[in-house]
Formats: sequence, structure tokens, C-alpha cells
Amino acid sequence: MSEFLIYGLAAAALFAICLHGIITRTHILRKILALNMMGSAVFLLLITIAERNQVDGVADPVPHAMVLTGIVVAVSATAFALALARRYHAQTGHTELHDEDGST
Amino acid sequence: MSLVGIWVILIPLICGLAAFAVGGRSSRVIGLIGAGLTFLLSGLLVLHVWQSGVWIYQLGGWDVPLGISLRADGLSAFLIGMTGAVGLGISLYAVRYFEALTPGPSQDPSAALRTGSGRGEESGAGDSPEAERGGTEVWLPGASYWPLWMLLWASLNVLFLSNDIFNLYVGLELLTLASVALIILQREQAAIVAGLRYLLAAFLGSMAYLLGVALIYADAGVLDLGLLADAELTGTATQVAGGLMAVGLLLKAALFPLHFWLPAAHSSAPAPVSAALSALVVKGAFYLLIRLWFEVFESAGTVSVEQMIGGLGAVAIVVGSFQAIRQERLKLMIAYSTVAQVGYLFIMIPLAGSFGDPEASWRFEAWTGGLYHALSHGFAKASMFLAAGVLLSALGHDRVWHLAGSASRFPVIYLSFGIAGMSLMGLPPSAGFVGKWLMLRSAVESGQWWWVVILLVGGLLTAGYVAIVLSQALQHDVDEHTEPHPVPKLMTVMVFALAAMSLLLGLRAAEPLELLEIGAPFQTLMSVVED
Amino acid sequence: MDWGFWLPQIMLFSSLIPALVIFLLRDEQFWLRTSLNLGGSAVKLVLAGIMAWGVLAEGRTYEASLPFLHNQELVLRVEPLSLMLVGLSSVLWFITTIYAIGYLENSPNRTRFFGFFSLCVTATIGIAMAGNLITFLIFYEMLSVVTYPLVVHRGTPAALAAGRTYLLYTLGGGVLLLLGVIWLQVLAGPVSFESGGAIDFLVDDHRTELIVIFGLLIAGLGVKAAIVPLHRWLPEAMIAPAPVSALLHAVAVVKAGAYGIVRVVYDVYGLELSDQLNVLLPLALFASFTIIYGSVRALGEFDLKRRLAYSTVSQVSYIALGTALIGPAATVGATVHLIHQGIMKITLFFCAGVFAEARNIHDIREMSGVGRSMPLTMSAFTLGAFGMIGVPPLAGFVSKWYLGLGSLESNAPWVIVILVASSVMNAAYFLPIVYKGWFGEPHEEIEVVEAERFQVAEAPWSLLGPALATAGISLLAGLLAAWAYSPLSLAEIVANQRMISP
Amino acid sequence: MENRDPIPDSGPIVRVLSIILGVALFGILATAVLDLDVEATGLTDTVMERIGESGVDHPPTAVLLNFRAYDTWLEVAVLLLAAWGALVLRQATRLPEQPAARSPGPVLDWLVRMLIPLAIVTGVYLLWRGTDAPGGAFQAGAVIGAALLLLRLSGYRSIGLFSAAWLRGSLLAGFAGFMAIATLLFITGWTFLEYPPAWAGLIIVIVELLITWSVAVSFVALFVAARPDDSATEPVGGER
Repeated sequence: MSEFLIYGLAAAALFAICLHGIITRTHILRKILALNMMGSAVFLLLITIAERNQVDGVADPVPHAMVLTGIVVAVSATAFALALARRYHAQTGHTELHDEDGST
Repeated sequence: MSLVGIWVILIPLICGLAAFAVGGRSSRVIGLIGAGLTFLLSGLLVLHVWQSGVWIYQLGGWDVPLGISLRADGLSAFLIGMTGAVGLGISLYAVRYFEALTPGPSQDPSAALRTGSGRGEESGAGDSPEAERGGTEVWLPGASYWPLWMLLWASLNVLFLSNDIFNLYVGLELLTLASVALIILQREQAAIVAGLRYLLAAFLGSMAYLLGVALIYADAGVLDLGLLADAELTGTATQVAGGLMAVGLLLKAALFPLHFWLPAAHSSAPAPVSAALSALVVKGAFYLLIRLWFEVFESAGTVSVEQMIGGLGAVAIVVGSFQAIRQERLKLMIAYSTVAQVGYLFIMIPLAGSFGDPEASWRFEAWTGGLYHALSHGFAKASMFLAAGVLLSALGHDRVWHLAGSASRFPVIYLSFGIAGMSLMGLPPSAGFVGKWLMLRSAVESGQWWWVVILLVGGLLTAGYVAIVLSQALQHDVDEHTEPHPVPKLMTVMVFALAAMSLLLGLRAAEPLELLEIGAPFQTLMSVVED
Repeated sequence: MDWGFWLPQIMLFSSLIPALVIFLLRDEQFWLRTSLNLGGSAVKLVLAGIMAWGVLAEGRTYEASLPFLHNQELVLRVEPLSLMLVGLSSVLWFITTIYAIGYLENSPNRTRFFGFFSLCVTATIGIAMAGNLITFLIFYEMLSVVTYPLVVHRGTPAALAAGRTYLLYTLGGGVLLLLGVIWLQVLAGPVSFESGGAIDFLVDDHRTELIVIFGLLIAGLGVKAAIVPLHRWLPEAMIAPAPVSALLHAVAVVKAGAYGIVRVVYDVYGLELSDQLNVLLPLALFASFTIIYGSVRALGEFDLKRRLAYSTVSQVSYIALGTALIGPAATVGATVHLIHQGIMKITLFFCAGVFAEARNIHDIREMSGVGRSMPLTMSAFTLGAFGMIGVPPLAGFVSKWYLGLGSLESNAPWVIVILVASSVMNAAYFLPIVYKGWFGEPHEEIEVVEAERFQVAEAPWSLLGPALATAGISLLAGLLAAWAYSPLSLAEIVANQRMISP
Repeated sequence: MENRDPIPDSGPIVRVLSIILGVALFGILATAVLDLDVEATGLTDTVMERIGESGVDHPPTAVLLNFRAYDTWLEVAVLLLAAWGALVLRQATRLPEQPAARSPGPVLDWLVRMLIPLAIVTGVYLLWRGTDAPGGAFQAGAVIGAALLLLRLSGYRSIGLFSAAWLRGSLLAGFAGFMAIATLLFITGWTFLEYPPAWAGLIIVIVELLITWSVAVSFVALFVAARPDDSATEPVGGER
């Protein structure tokens, strides 16, 4: 099994695990963490692709750039979600999402 | 003229940043200038595409696949035009709406507009230390509205013009964050929960989309939509990528059962924001899905998947409409109506998909029909949410069962609501009729009778909730104890103008439909076949 | 300037623009609103006259095509058949406007009322001038929508309930019509109205589909034409103010349905093809049943407006019945009844409104002796009623005569039985009213003041005048039936254009 | 969040379904990964051919700030929006000082005095290295942001010193600076986001500097603004 496949499959597994986390965990913080981790799974795959695409020892810079951009975007969204979650907690005392519908 | 595509992105960004930098009350002047200019530029872009065909621009002078290209075809121009017109209407409305929110010496604090969480409203001011408010500068919801709204508008244009799947991911995130920031503008508890849930759902959708992008890049080695379309990818990886991207976008476009976040988010925001979310933001994800589906994954689609998506659309129509009928608050009703209308849009997928003869003209008909429906929904839904905003600010509530008799006080508002409702029902003469007509034709022509039934029944269900509101309002007995607050005329005018647009676009659909043909995916397919 | 192109459009705008402007006015702006209304309807009347002259004397056709979808245009065309409904609605709109101004003085929400009223007329005119199926559909659906606010105008729970029923029926009918139109267009391409029909080329390959489509179209139109079992909305909608019942539910809305049936049978399918598909007999049977059923129900109603409504149900189906018979006389009977029924029925509704306004009479049992104090109104009512029964030389007689001829021509003598039975029942539900009105003892409430007992106390002229005018027209339409510009002559032109050998 | 109760998760049915879904998703993703070619070159050659024209030597930096500068520019906007959203949440135009400013102990004080300059030097170094090695604006911004936070957390004045205008200016600097340069060049006839080759290196450095500062301030703003208002710190009505 090549290195590419090992990392690629690891990324796939991480992504699936994170989805499980998002669905089953009700604590908002855990949901946010799972989402953030999901991003990491994608970044792992991208880095793996960059590594696979290397020519003469130079890795493919486009996936690298995508990861760097993606990290900033994911960090921004995560931070904003955390800020919202804290505000929500301060307002209601809840750590899970509640509303009229009772859905999560 | 050929650079108008850049300016249509730059101008709202520049004005948004300027409004942000200036802050305070003057931000609305800049916001208005931005809205006016962006509207004009959107019109110019439509004109440019109309006259000179598809517009392509290599950013930074780097050719694809190295750089990123912008591309405006008929579809992009169509949606940018819609965004321009709806955006201008919303902006003019918002000037007055947020003015009433601004605390001023002459203003009665109780006259402040309410967003209608319907319960437990938190006092906006006074729960944070004065020092934090920046001395002379006061926190104004309007001051934050304008820059955020300009950025939202810009991000829609970014989305409609981008021709690079990774850049589209950044555009989607920009759109999401701007939307969430706008939802929580008045930071009522309901809005915070709704915004948080929306953000999480959209985040999940983005991640699925991004994983799809990674897989596509791994498979094809390019990110440009045009190159991907030419590559005619069919492998398993592409199919999985397509599935991931589709699910991610369906989550953002709120197709049943992934709509759970929408009603609360769209109904708890301030009225101009609700209007923008339902009329425009949902279309962003829808647009991208349509682009990918019919251009990149064209050869990877299968009838069963298409029928399944159409089926979800059908369920969305039925469930969304019934939920709308059940709602007691007007804004929630309108939000559920969006769930149902989004279902309509996705009926396009099986109709324009690979069912039957791949060279048949009905595919193109369904495609244009679905997009025309999106257009009509844009105008009609914006008008409806703005109308609800007027009622909410005048009456202090938006409970449907307490609107009795209000038609004689707000005749224009209800007239507009009725016109917009006609468009949603697909009754002639309205833009909704044109969309429905084309989709129905396509369904009959291709022999997919089940969609005919859904499209027709959906119209009647829509009539159900529209009629509930109107018959309440037309009642003779007035159910009102207090005198309604006066509402600025401009707000009412904008409600009417948007509704009137949804009507006028149904009277003269020939040109917009022709615009859609420019660079349409089916045409390229046809020209390839001819060669 | 190309008048052929502009006149039909100006015709539409002459009521559309007043409607839009009226919406912007306040209730108190009586004079502005009234002049807009009267001005618009006068312009429309003049235009209708000009076009009637052009069509009848010069044999012209006015046509305007506007781009709408790809290879699909909106067509407005005025030729003899459209002229019938155009003329009818223009004349009656003018008269009804005067009546409505008198009737609704000082009632709330007048702006809304008159705005939607003008929109309804616009839709009706659009239906009349529609030159192809999609244009017809657009105005037909528009009519459904804009009548709703008028039905619920009073805003009472009963009115709202009636409005719901109305919407349910008309929107449901609209759905069937839409489906039929789309299906037909998918098979045949854009379908325009051509004398004799233009879709016979489909008959070999799509026979069954054509029959189903015919059923869908007729069912969709049958809702507005109030063909049993799709008629239930009509008596309910009588809750609306009298001018609405008069113009819309006696004339515009039901006529839109009946006119649509005429168009579909003559100008979309063509009599020949319809006959070939064996779809005319079922239509005739439904129409006949409706005629009888409406009359029977009218006998059982004692509310004046409801009795009139069931009478409408019955009378409008004469048109469908005539359409379903093959032969020039039947065509003449059907199309001329479009006009005649409208004039007669609007007279009756005007009078009903007058009774309700001036004497608060809603039930026919309260009408006893009303003729003594309101002789003019009662005379108008009598003329309308006699016309409906078919007493010569009134307009109704002409219609029935041609329908009878037509039934003989097309070897369907059983139709005569229907006509006779219906006339007998017409007499049975109208004559008692007329008799009581003239010869009955005045009601106690009027007796209170003995001096006033035989005093003439008519309603204001704005209410009475229109009723007398339409009564006069219905008399003239019968008397002058042979005149070259009478409805009958027009109907004969229409029939000649569509004639086939039986 | 102060809740120390065991956190209830979804019921067994949801869990089982979710596991099934997760396994299925893994299966699908694995099929896709296995379907991919193990050998490919992507855009490596394309980038390396033109890197000489980009003004920098480090390939990812060339892609980020030149070839795909549009992405980077918009990504700064995403960060700006997040920071701004946090300010909206606080309904504030500037950020508060540390609520109870206490004097740091002597050890902390010493550590802060040592670490802050070190962090700034590290940040600048990272920024500088970005042109020819991994590093760049975001890494640098994160380190400098951390320094600002450290100051704040140890009781010194940092972000609270900023006036409303300064705060906004700092948040905007990266995005607006980037945009200003691009727009100016665009108006003078260059392709949008194209740098004159001779100036490319300089422009990239300027843009990176501005972005670094914006990133640093945005991170701090997000951290500080996320903290609920002091009056609302205590949960209303406790847990559930």
C-alpha cells in the first residue's frame, strides 16, 4: 500500500468519524470541534495530494495554497461559531441547541 | 465596458469597507451609493453579456489552470441582474427601516422596529459597559448593517462570476459569514440560536464541498470549471466528489430534509436581511449546484439520483407548504414557504437531467424554467419579507391570526403580498407562471407525469397559505387595540416595487429567457454534437 | 400609426390604467375616482364602437402580437366573435360603473373595490380579445385572482367562507385548464384561435390524448361557466355587493367560461374534429343536465339573489349546449346567447340590488306589492324575467328560437324537450315573483304609513337608470334582431365563419 | 462553559444510525481514494514554469499571493467578516480592557517582558521567510496576535487601547490595502490582481505586512469579543 493511499484513507476515516461526532454530540463545543477536525481531514487529503503530485522533489504548491487558505477560512468560521456559542450560553445557560421545534 | 465584471465585485466591496471605516450614521449614505452603483453595474454587465456574449477574464493575467478566471455567461448575468434589482429594492427599504432603529433625541424608543422574536426580547442597550462603546461613537445596528450587506452583495457577485471550484468555496464561506453576521445584527436570543445553527449547517456543507474539490483536483489536476467541463470526468472519484459537493450545496440551499436550519434563521433576522437571505443567498448555493451539475458532472449523473433529488424537492413542496399553512407567525410562514419554493427549484434536476432522450429540447426548457422560477421567487419573496417587516414594525407583531382587518390600513402592502403570492403560485400573469409553464411543458413533453402532478398541486398549496393571510387581512372586523405606528412611505413603495417586478417579468419573458441561452450548458452540448 | 396594432392594447389599458391609479387614491377622493372610472369606461365604449365599425362595416381585423416566450406570443385580436364579448363587457361596464358609484357611496374600502373592479374588466376584455390559447389562459387566471377581493369585499365571515370556496373552485379549474393547454401545446405547438380549428393533423396519432385534453379544457372552463357539478361557487359568491354579482357573476366570470368553451370547440378543435372525437355529446349532456338542475334549484331558493344565481347556472349552459350542437343555427343560438343572457341577467341583478338597497328586500316573499311603490324598477325586472323565460319579442326568445332550430338541424330533437322544460321552469320561478310584485299586497312594513302606501318611491337614478337601460337594450336586442348591427347579425357572421355542413 | 455535568448525547438509535452512516461514508470515500491515480503531477510543473515571474521563490507563496491572489484576498475578507461578526455580537465599536486589571506577579511580569519581544521578532522572521520557505503572513499574524493576547491576559493594556477607528482600521488593513493596490493598478490599466513584474516582490511584501497586522488584530478581537458581556457572564437561570 502506497503512502498516498494510507494518508488518503486516513483522511477519509477522519472525515467519517467527524461526521459521526457532529451527529451524535449535542454539546455545541463538540460539534464545533468536530467540524473543525473535519476541515483537518480535508487538509490532510490535500497535503497528501500535494505530496503525490511532486516533481523533482517539489510538492504541488496549489494544494498547499488551498490548505493555507482553507485553514484561515476554517479558523474564521470556527472562531465566529465559538463566539456565537459563548453568547448563546451566556444568554440561556444551554450548551445544546434548543429552539421551539426541539430539533437539533 | 468589458471590465464591468470586475467593478461589479469591487464597488460593493469598496463601499462596504468605506461604510465600515466611516461607521456611525454616515455609513448608510455610503451604503446607498454602493447599492445604486452596484445596481447600475449589474445592469451594465447584463447589457454587456447580452451584446457581446460570454465574458471571460483571467485574473492577474495568469492563464488557467495556473490562475483563476472569471466568467459571465447568460446565467451569471441573469442572476447578477436579479441580485442587482432585488438588492437595490432591499437597500432603499433598509434606509428607512434602520433609521427607525437608530436611537435619536426626537425618537420615541418604543417606536424602534422589532424583529419579532415574539418572546423574551432582550434589551439591546445597557448591558455592556459604556466605555466599550467607544466614547462618542454609539453602537448602531444600521452602521453594521450597511457594510455587512455590501459584503454579502459582493460575495454573491463573486459567486456568480467565479469560474474556479476552490475560489467558489471561499466565496461560499464569505457569503455564509456575512449572512450569519447579519442574522444576529440585533442579537435577540432567537436570532443567535438560529444564526449558530445556520453557521454550523453551512460549515458542514462547506466541508463536504471542499472534500469534493480536493477529490476533483486529485483526479483531474485542475480547478477551472471550463477545463473540468471539457475533461468530461466519469470516474468513481468524480462521482463521489460530485455527490459530496451536491450534498454540501443542498445543505446550504436548504433542500428537504436539510432545511432544518432555514425557517428560524430566515424568520428571526431583521426584515431586510430576511429578504436578502431568502431571495438571494439561497440562490447562491442553488446556482453553484446547477452549474456543477449540468457542466462538470453532466456525464456522471444518473437517472435514479436525479429522480431522487426531484423527489426530495417534491417532499419539500408538500411539507414546506403544509408547515407554512400551520404557522402562526407571518415571518415563519414566509420562511417555510421558501422551503417549499426551494423544492420547486430542484424539480428542475430530473426534468433537465438524463431522463429519456439526451438531445431533447425539454431539458433546456426545464433548465430555463427552473431558473426563471428562481428569478420570480427572488422578487416575490423579497417583497413578502419586506411586507412582513412593515406589518411587524407598524403593528408590533406578526401573528397571522391577529392581522384581521389590517388590509384597509395597509392596502398597498397586502396588494403586494397578493401579487407576490400569485407569482409563487405560478398564476399568470407573473414571472412564476413563466417558470412553471416551462417546467410543466418539459414534464409533459418528457412524459414525467409525476412531476406534473407535484407542480400543479404545489401551486394550490401555495394558494392555501397566501389565502390565509389575505382573508385574515380582508376581514371586516378590525383586530387592533392600538393605533399602528406610522411606517415610512419608502418602505411600502419598495415592497410594491419588488412585487410589481415579479409581475412585469411575467409579461415580457422573451428577453430574459434569451439572455439565459447565452453560453448555456445545453447549447455547448448541442454545438459539440453538430461539429 | 398602425391602429390595428394599437387599438386592442389601448382597449386593455383603458381599464388597466384607471385601476392602477385608483389603487393610489384615498377613499375620500370621490370625484377623481369617479371621473377615472367613467372616463376609462367611456374610452373603452368608444373604442369598442370604433372596432365594431371596423370589423362589421369594413371587415377589418385588429391584431396585436407581443413577444412573450420563445416562439410564443401574446396575441390580442378583435374579430366578430371577440367583438361580441368586447362589446358586451364595454357596454355593461359603463352602465355598471354608474350603478356601482350609486350603490357603494359611503361604504368603506371603495378604492379597493373600484380598483379590482376595473382589473376584472381588464381581464374580461383580455379574455375576449385573446387570439391564442396562452393569452386566453393568462387573462382567464387573472380574472380568477382579481375577483377574489370583490367576493370577500364585505369581510364578513360568510363572505370570507364564500371567498374560500370561490378560490378553491376557480384555482382548481385553472389547474386543469393549464394542464390541458400545456399538453395541447406540447403536441401541437403554439395554438392560436382559428375558425374551424387547427389541430386536426394530430387526430391520427393522438386521438385519445386529444379527447383527454378536451376533457381537461372543458372541465377547467366549466368551473367558471358553472356547469354542474362545478357550479357550487356561484350561488356562494352572491354574498358580494350587487354590482359585483351583476357584472361579474352574471356576465364576466361565467361568460369567460362559456366563451372559452365556444373558443375551444369552434376555434381550437373545430366542430369537425370535435364531432370526430365524439366529445360533443357528453358536453351536450352535461349542459342539458345543468340547465335542468339549475332551474330546479332556482325553484327551491327564496333568496332573490340565490334564485337568480341558480338561474344563471341554468342559462349559461344554453351556450355550452348550443356549442355542442352541430349546425349554423345552433352556433348562432349559442353565441347570441352570450350577449342576450348577459343583458337580461344583469338587469335582474341590478333590480335585485335596488330592492335590497331601497327596501332592504332580500327574500322574494318580501317582494309582495313592491311594484306599486317602485313601478319602474319592477318593470325592468319584468322585462328581464320575461326575456329569460323566452317570451317574444324579447332577446331570450331569439336565443331559444335559434337553439331550437339548431337542435333540429343536428338531429337532436331531444334538446327541444330540454329547452321547453327549462322555459316552463323559468316561468315557474320568475312569474310568481313578477305576479307578486305587481299584484301582491304590500308588505306590512310599508303599510305602516298608510299615506305612502301607493306612493311612488323609486331608488335614486344612479341605480334605477342602469337597470332601465339594460332592460331597454334587452328589449331592443329582440325587436331589432334583424338590424345589421344587432347581436343576432353578429352571431350570424360568427356562425358563417365557422360553418360546416352537418 | 462552566457546565460540569455529564453531557448527554443522542440516544442509541441515532448513534447506531450515525455509525452506519459514518461507515458507509468511509466506504464511499475510500472507494474514491482508491480510484485515484497513485501517480500524478497536478499543477506542479505549471507553477514551476512560471514561478520566476511571480516575484517570490517559495512556490506556495507564489500561488497564494500571485497566481491565486484572488483566493487570498477573499480569504482575508472572510477573516474580517468573522471578527466583525464578533463585534456585532458584542454590539461594540471597540474592545474592552481586561475587566479586573490586576498587577501581574513578578515571574509573569518577567516572562511577559521576555516573551513579547521574542514573539514579535519571531513573527517578523516568519513573515520574512515566507518568500522562500514555509511561513508568511498568517503564521506571523498568529504569533503576533498571541503576543497581544499574552499582554492582555497578564493584565497589561493591549487591544483595549485601540480607539474604535484604530480597531476598525487594523481589522481592515489587510483586505483594504490589498484591494487598494489591486484597484490602483487596475485603474492604471493592469489586469486586475496583476502586479508589474518589477514591483511584484515589493507589493507582495507590503500586502503580507498589512495582512499580518490584520490577522493579529482579528484573532485578538475574536478572542476578546467572544467573551460575553460582563453583566451577562453568569448563565441566566443556570443549566437547563
